[in-house]
Amino acid sequence: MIRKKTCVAMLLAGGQGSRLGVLTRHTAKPAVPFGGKYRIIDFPLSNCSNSGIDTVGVLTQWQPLELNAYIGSGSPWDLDLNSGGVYVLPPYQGGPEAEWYMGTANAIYQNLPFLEQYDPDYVLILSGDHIYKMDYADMLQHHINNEADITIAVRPVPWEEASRFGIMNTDELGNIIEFEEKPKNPKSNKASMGIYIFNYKRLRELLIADEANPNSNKDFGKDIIPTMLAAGDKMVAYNFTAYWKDVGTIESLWDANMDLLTVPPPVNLQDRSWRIYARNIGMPPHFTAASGSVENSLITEGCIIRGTVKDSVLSAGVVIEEGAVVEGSVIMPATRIGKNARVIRSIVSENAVIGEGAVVGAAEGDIAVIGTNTVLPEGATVAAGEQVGQ
Amino acid sequence: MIRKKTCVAMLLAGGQGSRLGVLTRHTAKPAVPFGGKYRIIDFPLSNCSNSGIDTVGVLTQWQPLELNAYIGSGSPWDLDLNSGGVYVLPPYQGGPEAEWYMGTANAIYQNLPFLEQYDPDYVLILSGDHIYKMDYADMLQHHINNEADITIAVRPVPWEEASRFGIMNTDELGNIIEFEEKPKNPKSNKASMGIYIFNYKRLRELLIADEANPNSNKDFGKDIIPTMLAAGDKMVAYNFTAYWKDVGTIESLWDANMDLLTVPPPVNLQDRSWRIYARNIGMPPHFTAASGSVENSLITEGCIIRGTVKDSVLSAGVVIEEGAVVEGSVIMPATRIGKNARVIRSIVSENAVIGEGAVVGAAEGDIAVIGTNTVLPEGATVAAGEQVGQ
Amino acid sequence: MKRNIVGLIYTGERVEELRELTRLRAVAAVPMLGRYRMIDFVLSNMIHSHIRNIGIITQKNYHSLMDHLGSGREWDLHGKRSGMTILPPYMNKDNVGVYEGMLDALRSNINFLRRSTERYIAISDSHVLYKLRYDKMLEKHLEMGADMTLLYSRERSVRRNGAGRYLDIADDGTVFQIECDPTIPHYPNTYLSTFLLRRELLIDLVDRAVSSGYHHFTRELLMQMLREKNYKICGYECPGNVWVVDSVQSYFDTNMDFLDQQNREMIFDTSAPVLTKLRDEMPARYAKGAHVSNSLIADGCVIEGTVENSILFRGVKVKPGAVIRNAIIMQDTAVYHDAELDNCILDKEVIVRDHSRLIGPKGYPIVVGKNLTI
Amino acid sequence: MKRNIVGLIYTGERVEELRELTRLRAVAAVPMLGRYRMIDFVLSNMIHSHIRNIGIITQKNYHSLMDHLGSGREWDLHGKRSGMTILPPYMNKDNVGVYEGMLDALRSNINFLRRSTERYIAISDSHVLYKLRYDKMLEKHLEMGADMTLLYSRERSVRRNGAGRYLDIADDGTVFQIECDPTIPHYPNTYLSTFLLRRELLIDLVDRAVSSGYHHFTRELLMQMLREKNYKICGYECPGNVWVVDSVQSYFDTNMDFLDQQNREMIFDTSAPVLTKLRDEMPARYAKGAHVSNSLIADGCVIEGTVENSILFRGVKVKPGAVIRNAIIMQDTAVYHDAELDNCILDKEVIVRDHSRLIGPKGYPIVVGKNLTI
Repeated sequence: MIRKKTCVAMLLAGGQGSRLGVLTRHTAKPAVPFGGKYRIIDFPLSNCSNSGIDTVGVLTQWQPLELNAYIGSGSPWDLDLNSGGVYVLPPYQGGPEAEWYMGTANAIYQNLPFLEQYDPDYVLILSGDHIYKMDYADMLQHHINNEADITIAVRPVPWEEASRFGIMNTDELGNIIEFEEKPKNPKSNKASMGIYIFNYKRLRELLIADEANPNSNKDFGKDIIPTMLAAGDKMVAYNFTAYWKDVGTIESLWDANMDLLTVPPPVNLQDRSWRIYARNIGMPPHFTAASGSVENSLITEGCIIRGTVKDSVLSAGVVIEEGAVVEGSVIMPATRIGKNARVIRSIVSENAVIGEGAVVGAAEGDIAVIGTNTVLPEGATVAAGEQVGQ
Repeated sequence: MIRKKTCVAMLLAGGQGSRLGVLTRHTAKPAVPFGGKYRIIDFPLSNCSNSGIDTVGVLTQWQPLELNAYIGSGSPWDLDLNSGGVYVLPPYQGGPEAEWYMGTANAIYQNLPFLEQYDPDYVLILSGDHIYKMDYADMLQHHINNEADITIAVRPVPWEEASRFGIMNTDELGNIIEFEEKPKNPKSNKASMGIYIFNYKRLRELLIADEANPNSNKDFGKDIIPTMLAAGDKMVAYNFTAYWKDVGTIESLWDANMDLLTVPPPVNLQDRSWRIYARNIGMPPHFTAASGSVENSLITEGCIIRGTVKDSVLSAGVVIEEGAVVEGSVIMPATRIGKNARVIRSIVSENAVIGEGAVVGAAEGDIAVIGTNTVLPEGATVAAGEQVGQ
Repeated sequence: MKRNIVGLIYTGERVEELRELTRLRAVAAVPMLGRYRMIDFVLSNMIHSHIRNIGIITQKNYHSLMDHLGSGREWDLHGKRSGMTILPPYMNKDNVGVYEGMLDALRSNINFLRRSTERYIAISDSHVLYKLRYDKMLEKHLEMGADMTLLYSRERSVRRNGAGRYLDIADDGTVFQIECDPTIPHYPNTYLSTFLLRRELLIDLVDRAVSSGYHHFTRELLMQMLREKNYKICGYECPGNVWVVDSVQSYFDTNMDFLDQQNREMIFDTSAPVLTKLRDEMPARYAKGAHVSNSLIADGCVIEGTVENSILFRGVKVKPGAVIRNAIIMQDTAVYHDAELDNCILDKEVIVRDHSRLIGPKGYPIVVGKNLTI
Repeated sequence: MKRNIVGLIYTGERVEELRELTRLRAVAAVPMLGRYRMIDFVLSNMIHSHIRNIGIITQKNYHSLMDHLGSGREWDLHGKRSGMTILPPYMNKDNVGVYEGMLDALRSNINFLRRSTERYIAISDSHVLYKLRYDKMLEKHLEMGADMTLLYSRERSVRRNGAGRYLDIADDGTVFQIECDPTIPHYPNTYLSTFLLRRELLIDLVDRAVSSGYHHFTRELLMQMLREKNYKICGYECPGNVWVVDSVQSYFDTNMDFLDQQNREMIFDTSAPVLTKLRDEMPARYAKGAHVSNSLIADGCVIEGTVENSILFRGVKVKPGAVIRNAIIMQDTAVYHDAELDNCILDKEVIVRDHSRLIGPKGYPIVVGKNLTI
């Protein structure tokens, strides 16, 4: 039932993702809703499917239930296969180590037996908190053509911001000759996107050696890549210039949602040759009432709009009651905004209820956040930048 | 995507299953091959599917990779569904407890959030090491008709053996009034099969209370059932008289395989109204050579028989070389028995190689066992009852 | 839990009054309510009644229906053991044929009936829209000790002069009489072309009816059964509202009824969703300056103009200045700048050019066929 | 990795010499080697060449083929985005029609060719059995700078007097000439009705050929291209053995060839298995007293008698005393006590009664049609 695979993808779904605060208290980061009808993981999974990579391991140990149920058999992404498919991979007993994952490299190390099953030539390492469309097959071809040991996807960042990133310094042929984590005086503006293609044999060697090193953080960026540089491995940069957004913080998650409202949007979700697939929950078309008013927004199935929505992104089944005003906000599935409530520059998570006349967020300041299942009482106020949730 | 379910099944896949020795060193017990083209888990999963129970959690923390790959999307059992399906459930962080499973009750306790998703009326608890065909829908109807809090499947065992089992003493209406673990003087011969149907609400209460009890073993048989008896819950026995075999030991696993060779077999695998489904690995029909001889045996796809096979069960892709004799044995997938080797009353696990002229097992004594991937050198001898493996 | 009902959906209705809407498709495949097709409602009812073995009798023009149903995956009917069985006339003849009537179709597919293992069978047409639990209907059937149970509604909106079947039902639920296509219906109970009985009994009835030379189930067989009184035939009142889609006007009205929240809540109960084929569209996008009021809008729409009292299917584009009122606009249709539509039904992939105007008279919505440019 | 080939399988071959075996089924659906159908081999070749968009052109009698393919799940071709597309004549006409030839079929399905996004297309008939990596064939195609590449074999066993197509190929791999159905083939290279080219070029060629009134791809279009010499047409030699199934005898011989281990190892390479529809049968059961020698036995068989030099499909029953020699016995056929079979082919669900004897002459195996009792 298992056949050899040229390339297997390993998606690091991360730990608690504390930078997303209340949004990830009850769910894994990749399961966080995005863009009205997606979850973050739809982007890497759809990219894999569209790139012809049909075997994906999702490494997680934090609140996997929602993610598990969302991925299900993998059919929304055409990943319900007899040969290959998508697997959620938690730590287990009887493997190389029976421990919770410690660091990105350790998570892959603990799942070497999973990779071994497919005897892959290449392993693609992905993160679960990036919004982008990328043809991994093209990156893989680049890797093969360059006979590289590792290929790292990089994108140009503004020079003035380069000192906030992991910067890859390359020679004129695109070989990586230096890697600097948050350099004070960056020599290049090519930032690592955390997307790697490894030759599997070499990766295996590296992980086993790293695991034996007591001083290692067991992290790709901090340990594996420096080791490879020191060892003289062939390391190649793969330039990516299209839209890419890390959504690992409240601010960036909000930004990325707002990006979808610009015309034309920087990431096209309607491109039929590179669809972003999502699990659909089967609700009727949304209804905008006579009292409703919507401008410059994304609204999806099951929503009922009786109030005013502007510059916002609403997920499935959201109800906006009469007199309520939602502006510059992201409202996640099945949440209800009560009568005359005001939600400004906020993220309201799933299944929350904002009481009548409550005020969340403000036109200035940081994004306000309301957590999953939170019931905000009538008339309550949540200030800009404040987080409320269980 | 998740809809309310009347009944959700939770399959306790168990820990290392050390009673199966080398057979479960690299794999979870339910993934152990059985009957030529099945794995143990095919029986409970097929029973669920045939009974119309379409949501199954498989609780495991020991070597889940092979089991995971075998279950895949669940399609062989018609369990690749948008609503429901089969999920492998390991321990995780952020749940009720971030710990390895301790006891059967604790494993279910840690997965209460999984059950919560389906808001079930009933929960069916199953084990991963039984061979049987059972209509759980019938048992559920029995549970509903009796307005029970728990229904326990029981089967009659010979009176003289009753003191080796957990015995349920019932009144004339089938209510369980006493439970004795391995009683010296059994009052009944109704042995628990480890198959329970609980009212979910009551189960939830019991698990939460049991978890808070520091003296509990967190086990259904030792803790939950006695608690229910003490609390006066309505406890009902469901009588099951068809074939049922615990395959938790080498001896019983061998016995159950041999049972398939009796005519007619006690468990009919050809019954089209209650098929036992299995993942098929797609090999050609087996080939029996001119030098081969097969009698009273089950042989499946991909096998090549050049030697003599008698009273044996062979899994897919097994090769029996010329002059080799296999008698009264169970040979698991992709194993090769070398020229002139003799394998008698043995279980040889997956992907093993028995060297030319080697002798495994004997006509008398305990079953000999060869572990997964083991290469037994030419001329080696493995005595009856001996286990060889990595 | 026990799966003891097999479902059978008859999609061979000839509903001439639907005109252009059924020129290229069966009634079962007519698009409804922004993202559905008629068959989705009966199919979803069956799924939520724990029915997992469903036969679908098709006639000519079933390609869009087949395309919609695919492998049955969206309804979890793609299994090996059970699932969806398409029963087209071609399985039995060399060419695409036509069933004379439901009885004809049942006879041709008697093997499907024989091979099924469920004790009961529920049979439904596809031009009627309602929410129903067939398993509850079976409970009542058993409670009544009925041989056959017929589904009916007392709702006045589904009564038609000169068309339909109406039941005379006693206080104890027994059906006395049925009238077919009466000029003015006498009885207050509209039969919803949906019935339930033991599978073996149906096989017997079909065998007998065929030997009597009958073609039509209701008009011939059922009427005779009522006359003979050998069987206990009972009525089961459909809970909630029902709609019959048998003309352009009733199609229009049915859709518009769902701008009412109560009707939506009844049919789109979140615990038992209406399942349909997926398209992986992005959410609907409202541009700056969009005006939408009292309308159902499906995913994939891009709205830059004005939409009132309307239903927009997936992927409809409304350009700036365009005004749509009291209209049903199907999938991927585009309405360009400053065009105006009122009281009309636009089929799939229509293009409405800049400044075009299409204003239908009240009560007679204009229908624009698939793929046209106006 | 890059999926740059779309596959197209033509199942419309008329192979009269297969007689009863193709009376009710396409060649593509003819059962092979104990558990397969002819189409499984070409389909599996495509899957293992990373082809995930496959069109299957069907003719009349395609129901058993459709039933076999189902939703494509067994070949992982059940996806939303890519997968298997059945292209029957009925999609284009009111009734089941017939394609005059491959070119006709290509023209009718030009939309499938246009909608596909892959740069190259590989087209194959279904009556030829071989192991091939189309992606390797494409590599060679690109290396040669060819416009079109034709698959051929030098194997003598596939040469036929008065039938087949044969290629004259230069040392550099260029194809000079093709001969169609020659009385005695001149050229040593048998064309395997399999070719590869740019998808856009194929669309152009089909457009042009249709306007020239052509129906046949090889006999008309390809011959003209070779005459005109405007395109570089190259040959690609099929690695390994090939079989052509075009008569009862070649069907028999092809099956029997797989009693040879080398042939089995070539085609049933475990890293690239031949995928087929599953049946969930239990393993074959050998009773006490069973004698089996030099035979392929599928799952679900129950053998109580003697089987020599034979191929038994799934679910065949051989009762005590029955003797089967040099025979191909298809699915669910039962051979009762003391019956004797030699040199014959029994189709599905045949019943051979106690003491029946059926002995075919060497070289002329007897064929017993589906469902018969003898």
